[in-house]
Amino acid sequence: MEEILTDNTPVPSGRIRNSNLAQAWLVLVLALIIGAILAAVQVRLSPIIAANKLNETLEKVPELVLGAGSAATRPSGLEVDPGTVKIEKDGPDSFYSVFHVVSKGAPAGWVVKTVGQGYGDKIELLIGFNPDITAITGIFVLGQKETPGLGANIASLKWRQQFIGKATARPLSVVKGGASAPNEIDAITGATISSRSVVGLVNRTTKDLAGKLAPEIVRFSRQVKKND
Amino acid sequence: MGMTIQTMMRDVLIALAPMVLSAIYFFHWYAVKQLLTCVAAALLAEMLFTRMRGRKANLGDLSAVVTGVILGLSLPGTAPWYVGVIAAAIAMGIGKIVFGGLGMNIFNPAMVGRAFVMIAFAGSMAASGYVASRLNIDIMSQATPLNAHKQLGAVVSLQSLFWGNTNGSLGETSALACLLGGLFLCIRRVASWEIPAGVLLSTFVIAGAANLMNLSSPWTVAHHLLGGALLFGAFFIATDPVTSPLTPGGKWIFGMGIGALVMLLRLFSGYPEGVMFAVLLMNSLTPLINRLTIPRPFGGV
Amino acid sequence: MALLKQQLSKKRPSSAFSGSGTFSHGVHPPQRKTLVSDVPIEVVPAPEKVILPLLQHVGGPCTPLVKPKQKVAFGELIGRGEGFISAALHAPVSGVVQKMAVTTLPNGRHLQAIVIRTEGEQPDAQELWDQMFGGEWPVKTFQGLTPEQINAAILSAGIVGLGGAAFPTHVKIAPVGEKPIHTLVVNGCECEPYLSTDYRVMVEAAEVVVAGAMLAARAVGAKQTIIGIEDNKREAIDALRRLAGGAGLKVAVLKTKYPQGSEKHLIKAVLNREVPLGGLPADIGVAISNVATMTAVARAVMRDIPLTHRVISVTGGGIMEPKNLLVPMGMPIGGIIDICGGLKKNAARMIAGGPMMGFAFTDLATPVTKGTSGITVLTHEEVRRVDQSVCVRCGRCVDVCPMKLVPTKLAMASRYKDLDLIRRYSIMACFECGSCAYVCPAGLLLVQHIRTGKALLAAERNK
Amino acid sequence: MTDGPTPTERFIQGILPENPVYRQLLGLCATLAVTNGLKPAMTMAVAVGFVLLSANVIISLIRNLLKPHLRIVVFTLTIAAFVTIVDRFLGAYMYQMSKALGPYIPLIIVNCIIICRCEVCASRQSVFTAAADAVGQTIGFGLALASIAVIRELLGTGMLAGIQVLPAAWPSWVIMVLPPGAFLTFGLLLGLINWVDAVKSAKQGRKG
Amino acid sequence: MTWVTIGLSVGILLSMAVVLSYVLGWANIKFHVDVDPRVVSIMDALPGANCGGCGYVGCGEYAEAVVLEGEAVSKCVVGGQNCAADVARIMGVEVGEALPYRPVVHCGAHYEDRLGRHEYRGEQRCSAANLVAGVQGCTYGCLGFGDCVRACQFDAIHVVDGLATVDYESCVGCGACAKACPRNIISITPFKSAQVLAVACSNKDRGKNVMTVCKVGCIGCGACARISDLFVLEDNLSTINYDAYTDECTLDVMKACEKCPRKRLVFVGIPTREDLEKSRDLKAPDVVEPDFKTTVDDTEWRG
Amino acid sequence: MGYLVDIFLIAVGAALINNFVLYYFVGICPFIGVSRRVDMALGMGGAVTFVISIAAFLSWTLTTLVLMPGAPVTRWVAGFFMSADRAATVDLTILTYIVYIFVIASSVQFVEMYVRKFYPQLYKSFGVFLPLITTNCAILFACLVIMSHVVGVDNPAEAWGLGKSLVLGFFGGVGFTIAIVIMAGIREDLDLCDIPESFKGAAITLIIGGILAMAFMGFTGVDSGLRVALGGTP
Repeated sequence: MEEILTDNTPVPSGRIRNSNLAQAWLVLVLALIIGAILAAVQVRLSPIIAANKLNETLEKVPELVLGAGSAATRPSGLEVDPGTVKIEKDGPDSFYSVFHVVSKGAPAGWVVKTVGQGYGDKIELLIGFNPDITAITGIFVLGQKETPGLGANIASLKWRQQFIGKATARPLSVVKGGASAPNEIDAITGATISSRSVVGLVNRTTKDLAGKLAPEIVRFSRQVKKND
Repeated sequence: MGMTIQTMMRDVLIALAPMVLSAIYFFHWYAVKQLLTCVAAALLAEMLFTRMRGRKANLGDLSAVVTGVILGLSLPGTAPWYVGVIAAAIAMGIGKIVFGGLGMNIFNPAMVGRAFVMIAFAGSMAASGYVASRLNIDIMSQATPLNAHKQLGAVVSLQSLFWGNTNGSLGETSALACLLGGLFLCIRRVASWEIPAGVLLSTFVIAGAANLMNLSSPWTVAHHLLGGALLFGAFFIATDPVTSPLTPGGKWIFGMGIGALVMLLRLFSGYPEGVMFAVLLMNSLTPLINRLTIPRPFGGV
Repeated sequence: MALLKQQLSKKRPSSAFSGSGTFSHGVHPPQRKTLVSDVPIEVVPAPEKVILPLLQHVGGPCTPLVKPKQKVAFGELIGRGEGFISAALHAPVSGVVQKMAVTTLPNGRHLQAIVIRTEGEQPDAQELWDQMFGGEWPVKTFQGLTPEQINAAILSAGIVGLGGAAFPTHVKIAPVGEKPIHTLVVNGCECEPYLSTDYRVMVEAAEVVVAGAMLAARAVGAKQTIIGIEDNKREAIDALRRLAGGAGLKVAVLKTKYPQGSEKHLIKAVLNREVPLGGLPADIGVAISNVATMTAVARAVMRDIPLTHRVISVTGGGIMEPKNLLVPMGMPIGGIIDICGGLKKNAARMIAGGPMMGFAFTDLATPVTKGTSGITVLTHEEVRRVDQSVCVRCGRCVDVCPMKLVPTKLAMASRYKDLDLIRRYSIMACFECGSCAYVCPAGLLLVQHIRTGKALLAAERNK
Repeated sequence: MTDGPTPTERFIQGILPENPVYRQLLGLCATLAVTNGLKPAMTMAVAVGFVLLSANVIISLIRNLLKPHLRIVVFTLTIAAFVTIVDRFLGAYMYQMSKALGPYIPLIIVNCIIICRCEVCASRQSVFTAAADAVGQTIGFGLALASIAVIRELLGTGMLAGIQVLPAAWPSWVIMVLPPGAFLTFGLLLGLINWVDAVKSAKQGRKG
Repeated sequence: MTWVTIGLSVGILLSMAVVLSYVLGWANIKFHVDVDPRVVSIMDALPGANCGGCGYVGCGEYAEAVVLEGEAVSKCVVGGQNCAADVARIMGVEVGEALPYRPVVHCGAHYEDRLGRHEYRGEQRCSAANLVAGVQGCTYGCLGFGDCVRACQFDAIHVVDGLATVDYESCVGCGACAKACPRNIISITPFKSAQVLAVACSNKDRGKNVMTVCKVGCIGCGACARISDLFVLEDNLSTINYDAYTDECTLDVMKACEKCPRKRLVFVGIPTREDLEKSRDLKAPDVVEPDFKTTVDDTEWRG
Repeated sequence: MGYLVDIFLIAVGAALINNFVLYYFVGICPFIGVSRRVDMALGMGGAVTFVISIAAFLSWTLTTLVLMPGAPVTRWVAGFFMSADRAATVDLTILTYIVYIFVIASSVQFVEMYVRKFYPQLYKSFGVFLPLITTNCAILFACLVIMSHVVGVDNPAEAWGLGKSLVLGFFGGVGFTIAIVIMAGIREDLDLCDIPESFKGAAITLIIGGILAMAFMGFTGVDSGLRVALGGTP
């Protein structure tokens, strides 16, 4: 790379410009061809990638709102409206990607995408709520880089199921071994921090959104998916 | 003087005796089993790996035994057998022999082994590894004092920390035993007193500051000094001559660095305890410390 | 403990001198001096032949002035010092010069030597003793001598430091140095275990020592003269104290510690001054010389006797009858050992000098030179050898190194020929006192490694 | 310039004698980063292989047009273009894998293996040789990745390519799928291979 | 949309190429620093991947090292043999045809030939033993602790029965052994033929002294010098004037070799076929590791 | 306050917790190749830090102004050909890799030539490392990290500004320097060690890297801990 577009042998200075461009003709031609090819690739593939990205979330929506069984049966008449909501706070405002789920014409609930710091890296969560945000209908871990074998267990179905049906009125708390109270979540063995990160994230999201999530204030980008 | 490598190692073993005894007193056969596993595995590994290098193993210098005992004492008694075996094999293989054997290693072999299993088998090494051993152990049956503090905000009484009737790795629970053995080492000059002094001093200062800033209440300075593996680490692990700096000045820096890192990790990191990581990190800095603390020769500028 | 002792010693009242009486670091090897310390000096008769290497001192060799078959008389000049740092050579016996030979000194130098076969009349033992140490040594009568005269006498007598280093004395005791000298320190420490050469000289010829010291002080223009003696040499201290008051010199009693006899550390202990690295005592206004050298100076100036004999201790567990002997230079060591009853069966090693800094040798034909302060023959038990294992970086060598170096690093760097590292850890400051090797729990031959490193550096420099 | 090795030689050399990872120590970032499982490792090998093959072929085709001082620019341009294509392709058709490999796909651009092969082989030899070379190197790279990935995944999770292989009671060595495991496994394997080599050549020496 | 994207992509790449080529072209002239033209051509020959595999910081530094410090031309891992050949060609033009230089050990004494040897238990290295008296009588000859063996990267020198012996088939003439020898008895000698005549001794002492320390050392009798002009007696030691030496040995040279009472004039180098034939039935000598332990002076002492 | 905490945590994260070399495995080649002497390692580290900072600046600027969807320059140019709405969606992110690698390489070369001409002393100690690292993964990696925090971020408030990008770049370089200097210190000591022949060189370096990586794992979670201590939410 260090010789990029230059010539180390001294060239008479009068001809340098011409010489430089002339020498680089192959590069220019390649740039032309490659630019065109890449742009074509972009045009062709970017919608697919965008759809992949969205689908990753959308695929989970029925499961999160309607319960685990519904994923297999694919209920018909499910509408999902993606949008964003801005929550004004003391500090910087928070943005959430939310998905309004309408089943057979009636609001079935919300799915919220939220990101927070975990033990290792960021944790990306989808949280399902009932239509009036009084209860959690499920959570799903979209992305995490927690310790494999320990913190990574936050993605396990068994652990996530604890969240289903928890009321949002009181913040959830993490206990070690044997959750008893309705707002308690069992920590994963050896990964209390990861467990607490997830619960904290859920609590924060709930607190931010409770009572504020109504179709009126959400900026819906477009209606994307109709499951039928 | 009559001091040879062998007598040095023998002194270390004598100094480790109080910890071994307290471990056996508090953890019964868990301790015996773990220690035996580690020592046997360490000896075996040393023999195997030196043989692989086509050399004759010299187990008589007792260094492998010392590594085995320190390793055993730094593991929870209830950790499964393979933890001790793997830790010992890693300690000897990657921690020592690959660098050329005794005296050449950059990192403390026991800590290399322990770090490996600590990360590899976090499940059996973390809080839940410390299963209740049907004993008169204070408060938590399933947590070391530091774990209890970090995760649940619980506090273990200072008396328990001092005498050692708490849960924890075999050798670290009793501050008294650590002090006894450690002072013996320092008096015999097998360990340099500068290192533990540095560790304790900087821990004291930082823990004090943290206390004042209310970062680590209800744990006080005394808890930080007596709790966890701090004393064990300061007297037995950090003072490993091979992996610590040569000069008194360097030893001070080394000790203070360990203390500072321990407190950084204890206060902020995801791990409840930081002695092992702190020692490894400072080990890695030892060559640089040595380089920076070349003493001024007599009459030099 | 060592630290505690050090602390205590610092509190020692030191009215006589400004130093603390000791230095930091160092070791305490067992002294074992009692083997010979109470044996009076015995005069050795002239041997059959003497071998006189042309270089018995630091600096350039001398030029032989005699030819084979030439007859020489006792005390005749036979080699002339060439250049500034060199020393003259005199015949220690009367006899006939033989063919030049090559001899190897214990320190490994390979040298041309003048060989003299003894012939004709030789002074007898009593005569020699009277000449060298007996009679009156009235210093006062020589007050009229100028420094130049004293120095000229030293130069022509071929005197070199008799402590071991063998540095030509006329250079050290120069009347007009570039730097003014305020203090003369006389080294009576003899910190090497076993050896009692200087001790016996101080006990039996304190007058000569004092006379020599006063002359040397006069030569360098020193305002004060201090004799430093370790506190385990009570008799010598007493003997010198008796004379010191009258002569106006101070006796500094120092802690017994190795290597107290090293120039730099003696100055530190006596004057609390540090000689700069790579510098000389003269740089801080101090001249320093050994007690035995002082007797040679006194002889040279007051009786015009050249340096032909010296006192050595023949000692160690491997010698039948340990003795202190006044021997002619160039006498083969084999003969000396015979005088002492020969070697015991369990003798393991012969060392020219003391066990800490001496050089082991194997050839009984090796001659005594001006720098030989003793012959130590150790038995197997005394040479308790630790098998070499590996450095565990315990730092004991760092704790004892009187030069405050890092011997293990130096040794390792030398071993692996890392010249950068060798330089970074200032190898040249090491004077090979052996304290590090003495304490090394791994039994490493640290000094030998360091010596190799120095050779490497020298080779690099010559390139 | 002397005649280079034949296509067959190129092909065989890439696999073991000149293995890019173990012998030439090239492309280590990818080697260490993606070997926590067999699947990502193989995906990476295929991705590298595609880029290598394409770049080698293109460079070999235009090798006579190359100006010496501009050749690296041309190499980089070509490589970067193909890497971008691979990256998008994975994003479109293997979304999860693309997410798992993250930045290590674009980092193929600075993977020394490719630029090295372009330099050593493609810019000097015919298209066919260059292609054979690319395939050989890819297989070598793939084998190296697989050797590390198998050890790490097996010890680390008890699985191979996501399928449970060891008994469920196997205590997973979590460290093996974490960064230290990558360093240690590769370091030990490298030492082992050097050792085997040394033993082998010593034996040959004794015979010869 | 599509066409705009394509157009913009192409536009950006093109403008980037043009701008950069102008800027860097300008900078190259403006900031030009004169360097050895060979460095430039080696830079061109090197891959320019700057991988650091050669141990230098980049291709540039390696190129400079080749030109200025005489670094080996084959260090580039990436470029491989082609590249090495190119670099060698660039350097070769300047260097010209060179004679092969090979080490010659100027000592011919095996253990049994040396007198005055004593037990030596110090550091088992020549550099250390050399500083100690009494390891062996001869203070010039090979010590046999193998510093040269350790220095050799090509496994081309071995201590055979106490004497360093070069394996000329493996030797590449790098001179590392000569540098390592603390007694400087290994010289790097021009080999004008596969075998070359050498004086296998370096003792400069008088003959009588030599005889007391060695059974085979050159005694400086001068017989060779009297017979042939090729030999010169310097400091009691026969030396060969290699400038006058040719591979065609004249009769008087052979005669001198015959005449040498200590047989110190020997041919070294790759053995000729006849030599091999002759020695085929001989049993190879056992390689003896230097095992004489001892010493004299390990200043280390314990009471 | 919150912004400063973010900056601080990005710095700590890049330098220690998620060390470029020991956690992300980027820059392994120089880590193994140029870590034999401490002074060399320092020069290398300094050069990487410098280049990575330049790269962070360039990549952030180019991405935000030209390459990302809705970037002002692109929107302005595209506005000549299409409606403003559609111009805002023109996405040139596909060019990012090529543009990064070229712009970084040539700007570094420019700096190298400049330094070589006008500061020969500086060039000796640090400039010589510049060409070596233009193709270093660490540089491109930093650009990619920055890109991932600029393009396609759901929450516009979380998109990184120039400040955060520069901090990431600079402290990523610092982390690299820390790792390589530690390694060089150790390797200088290893010269005096009796390492098995087959482990000499790269193998032992990798093993030490592994132990270092274990030691650095101790820092995991320090960022969350610090965030809590500094009064943020976990």
